[in-house]
Amino acid sequence: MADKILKKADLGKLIESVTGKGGRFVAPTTDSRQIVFKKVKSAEEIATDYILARNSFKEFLFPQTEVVAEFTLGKDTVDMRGVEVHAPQTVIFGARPCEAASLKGMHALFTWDFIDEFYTKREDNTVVVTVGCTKADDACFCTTVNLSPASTEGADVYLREAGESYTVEAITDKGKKFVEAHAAVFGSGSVKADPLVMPEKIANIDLAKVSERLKDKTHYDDKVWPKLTRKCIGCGACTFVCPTCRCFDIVDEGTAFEGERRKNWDSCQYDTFTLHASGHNPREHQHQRWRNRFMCKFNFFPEKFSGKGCVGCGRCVRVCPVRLDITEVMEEFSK
Amino acid sequence: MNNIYLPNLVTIEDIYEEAPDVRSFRLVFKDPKLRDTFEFKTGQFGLYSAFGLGESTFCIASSPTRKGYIQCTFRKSGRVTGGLAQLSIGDTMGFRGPYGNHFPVDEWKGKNIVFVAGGIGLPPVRSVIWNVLDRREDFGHITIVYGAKTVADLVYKEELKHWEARGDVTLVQTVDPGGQTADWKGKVGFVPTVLKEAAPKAENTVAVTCGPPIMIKFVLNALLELGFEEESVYTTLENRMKCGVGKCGRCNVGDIYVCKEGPVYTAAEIKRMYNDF
Amino acid sequence: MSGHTEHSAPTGGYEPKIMAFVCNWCTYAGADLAGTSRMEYRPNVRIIKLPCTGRIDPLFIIKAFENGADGVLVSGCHPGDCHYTTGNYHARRRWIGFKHLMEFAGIDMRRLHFSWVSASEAIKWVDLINKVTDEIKALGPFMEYKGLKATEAEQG
Amino acid sequence: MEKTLRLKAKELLESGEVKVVIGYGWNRSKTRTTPVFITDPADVDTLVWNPLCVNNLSLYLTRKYKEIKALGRPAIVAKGCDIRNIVVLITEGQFKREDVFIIGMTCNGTVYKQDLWKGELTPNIMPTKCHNCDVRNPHVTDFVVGEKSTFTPPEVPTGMVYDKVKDLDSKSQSERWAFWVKEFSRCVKCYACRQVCPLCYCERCITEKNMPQWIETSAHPRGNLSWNLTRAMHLVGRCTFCGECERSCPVNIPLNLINQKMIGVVKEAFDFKSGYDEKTHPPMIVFSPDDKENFIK
Repeated sequence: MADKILKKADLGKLIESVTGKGGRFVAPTTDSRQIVFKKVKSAEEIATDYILARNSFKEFLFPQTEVVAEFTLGKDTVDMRGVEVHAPQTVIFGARPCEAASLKGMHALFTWDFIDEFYTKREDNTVVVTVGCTKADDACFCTTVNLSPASTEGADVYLREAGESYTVEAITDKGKKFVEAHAAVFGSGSVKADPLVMPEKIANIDLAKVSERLKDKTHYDDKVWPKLTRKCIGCGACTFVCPTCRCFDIVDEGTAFEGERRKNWDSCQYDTFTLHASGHNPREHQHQRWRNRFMCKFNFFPEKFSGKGCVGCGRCVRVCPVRLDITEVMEEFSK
Repeated sequence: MNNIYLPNLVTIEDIYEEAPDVRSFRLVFKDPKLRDTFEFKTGQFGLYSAFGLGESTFCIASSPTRKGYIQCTFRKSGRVTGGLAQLSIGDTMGFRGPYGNHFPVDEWKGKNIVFVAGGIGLPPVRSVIWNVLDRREDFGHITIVYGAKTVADLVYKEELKHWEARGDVTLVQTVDPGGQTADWKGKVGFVPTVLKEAAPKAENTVAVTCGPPIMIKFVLNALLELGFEEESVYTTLENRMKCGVGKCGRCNVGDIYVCKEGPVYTAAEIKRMYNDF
Repeated sequence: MSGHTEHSAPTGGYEPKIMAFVCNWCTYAGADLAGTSRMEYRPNVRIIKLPCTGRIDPLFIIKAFENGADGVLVSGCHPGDCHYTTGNYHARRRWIGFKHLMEFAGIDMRRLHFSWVSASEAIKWVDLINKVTDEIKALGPFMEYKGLKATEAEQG
Repeated sequence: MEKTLRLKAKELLESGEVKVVIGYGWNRSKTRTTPVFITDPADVDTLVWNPLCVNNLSLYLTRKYKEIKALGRPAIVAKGCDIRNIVVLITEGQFKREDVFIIGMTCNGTVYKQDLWKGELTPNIMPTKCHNCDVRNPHVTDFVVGEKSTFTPPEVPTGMVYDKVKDLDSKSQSERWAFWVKEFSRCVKCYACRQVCPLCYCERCITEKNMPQWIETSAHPRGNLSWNLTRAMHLVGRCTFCGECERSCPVNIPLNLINQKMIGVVKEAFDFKSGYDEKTHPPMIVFSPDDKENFIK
């Protein structure tokens, strides 16, 4: 049976087909010695030999900084205007199956009762095309959190490398429509997909047990927290590269006469994150902040939003200046 | 587009100086339709904007029984509250809300109520007090225990006088040792101690408390000692918030998002939470 | 002052906005003398008076550019004349560092001026302001800094 | 060397002379080193020493780390370059020389980033600082581990960072501007550069002060420029070129260039190199009436 395929040589045509309709084509590309998700205009820009991009593609759904309202202040007047969300049709190409799995939880959070249209409108206009991994490194741990390079959760279209082509599998309706809309670019043929590379499951980690242990509230004041996370320096690097971290700040910027209100990424690792005006800080010590992040990943985020709190992409492990490895903490909590 | 971060414009109709650096605003919506239709429940909070400086979270200190306006009380302590403190009558600010859950006042029909507040913790309680006083006949005995660091720091001084004079409310006022003035007629001592001395009956009574975290902790203990049941002691958590709508991720106490599942909790619920205050 | 809206190049009668951070005891007094002596000079300069040049944090200068200044002037007592004895010596060290940093970052140094003006040097002050204003006027608005906002829009 | 190190650590902990040894240990897969805090003499075998020991552990001696301070007097495993930071911290009154036991490690260089390690230390994976290192034999110590290094740094410092600084200096002002705006525009404001810097020990950073908001917190080009310039300015005359900020930057901003440039400026203007002598004041808190400049009119 002939399968739907995409020839690698036709990537340029796909980009043209998307951008020709006014869309935005986002793909991993090389920038300052790193692989980064960026808007691309031609196939030459796209990196093919990579494990993961440095950034998660979340920034195309939930930008690092965005204006939500603008205001002009007169002597006795205030003119306040909401801002329309900038949500162009977007194709995220070359995402990895792990990071795509973050979308379910993100959607649940941003639509929990109040609907954040800055997120949902972008989400509606975004097609996520994942490519199964043929490479992994020692920081990858998707298999440990019950995902794998073969998982299609969150993806609209799932591709696999097959020599000079990709095999194409439309997962969602949105994905099917996307393939149809650009039918001229996709071909059919019978190709054999390259083998996927499965990161080895970390033997001592039992995800169910981690979540069970976290539910038992007595762990909260356990000495194990300061001991495990003593080296944490409290930068926010892990949270900023994490595909499921989505905490933000709302700030006003401008002059005495005009300005804008912005929604900016923030990090639970900063001590000012929860600092009260009175000076009281519910999470005063770094280990408490770290504990919160861990709890968020493996306890309350999955429970509340039935999404994945951690997708095992390993970005936080790679980026950590002191190599504080989340899997080592998971190991401790699997005991 | 429905923008959940866009505040409504409100006009400052009146300003009351409550205590050093503490001020109340009486606010009315600029939009006349919203002015007529706006509803909230006692215990809910809002986000108040000083444009160019940001948003700050405080409770709505007025009672939902008083229509047409809302009142907020804040202490000047940071960037936003500092900016708000510079506004004068007639100025415009922003308001988003109401958010969060509320005190189940309707469930308290026929019960006695004890209010325990410390310092700037009175405003959230005030909303309940007026709500209850406006339907006085629905409730039994009402006791208010209120304390502050010094006499000057007591907020709502006029209303305290009014409550004292009403006759259908037992008001116990106290200031911390050293905070009294020569003509101070109230008690001297910390709120939890004074509460224990006042010893309101626990039977068929609910308690509502708010104040600094450390005071709440001791007040809860004192109430339990007096025989109150954990289910009938209520408090409101005032965690730092930015969005107010369960997105920004900073108000959580373990798995509980205070802005959406709170800010009002019973002592029993608090006891079940992670120790993350 | 509005750094947030002026993106377009000006036409015709462009007048630059210049911030001057000056010390209370020398330069401000010098500027005051110029005023009381009814000397005329370009009106483009907005003076911010500080107790001493030692109080001038480099952040003030960055903030001035951020908020739309086309040029910045920093001025205080001549070395040796500081009202607080040593404030301007400290300031001088800081400026040496800051000047090189700004240069390395690619700030056009024709927009950032440092000067010593004493309380009696009203004429020097007038000449300085006229010279700085004319130079910055010829350069036009500080589009590089103002353009940073447009850079953001491009990325989206 | 590891053996001597472990023995010394054991001795220090057992005698009670120190309560904690701050050093390097392996991660689980033994591919990277990571900071470890040894409080029990039985755990000293966790300590390792190899070219992957890149972290500047003097960071943990600063006042931000109250929980580590609470453990008691520390001993620290430090390379010469890390000791330079300890010296600056002492000069700036953060603690006294006797408050810390310095185990100086004789060093033949480290890798620039741990990812580059392929099992052998070759010059091309070493950072510029190692090629020009004059403290391979640690200069302020209580105990030295390792045989004396005979390495002498080149007379004129060489390496990628110096070349790039020179290259940027030779460019036009607008080219430099374009370069930095592009580099800084990637900044995500994670503040890893600040958090990892042993000299950024303020408990409340200027970016977190919001009355007024001196540095815009948004990660837009304007806010990023302001943050990065301020960070560099606050390190003038103090930075020891340990390179931790650039190593930690998740978006590869070449912070070493700006730091090295300022080190050059300080050397030229005040003939000062930070981190060698704990008795000399850093140049930005003192002055000389004879300071020379040519730009103040």
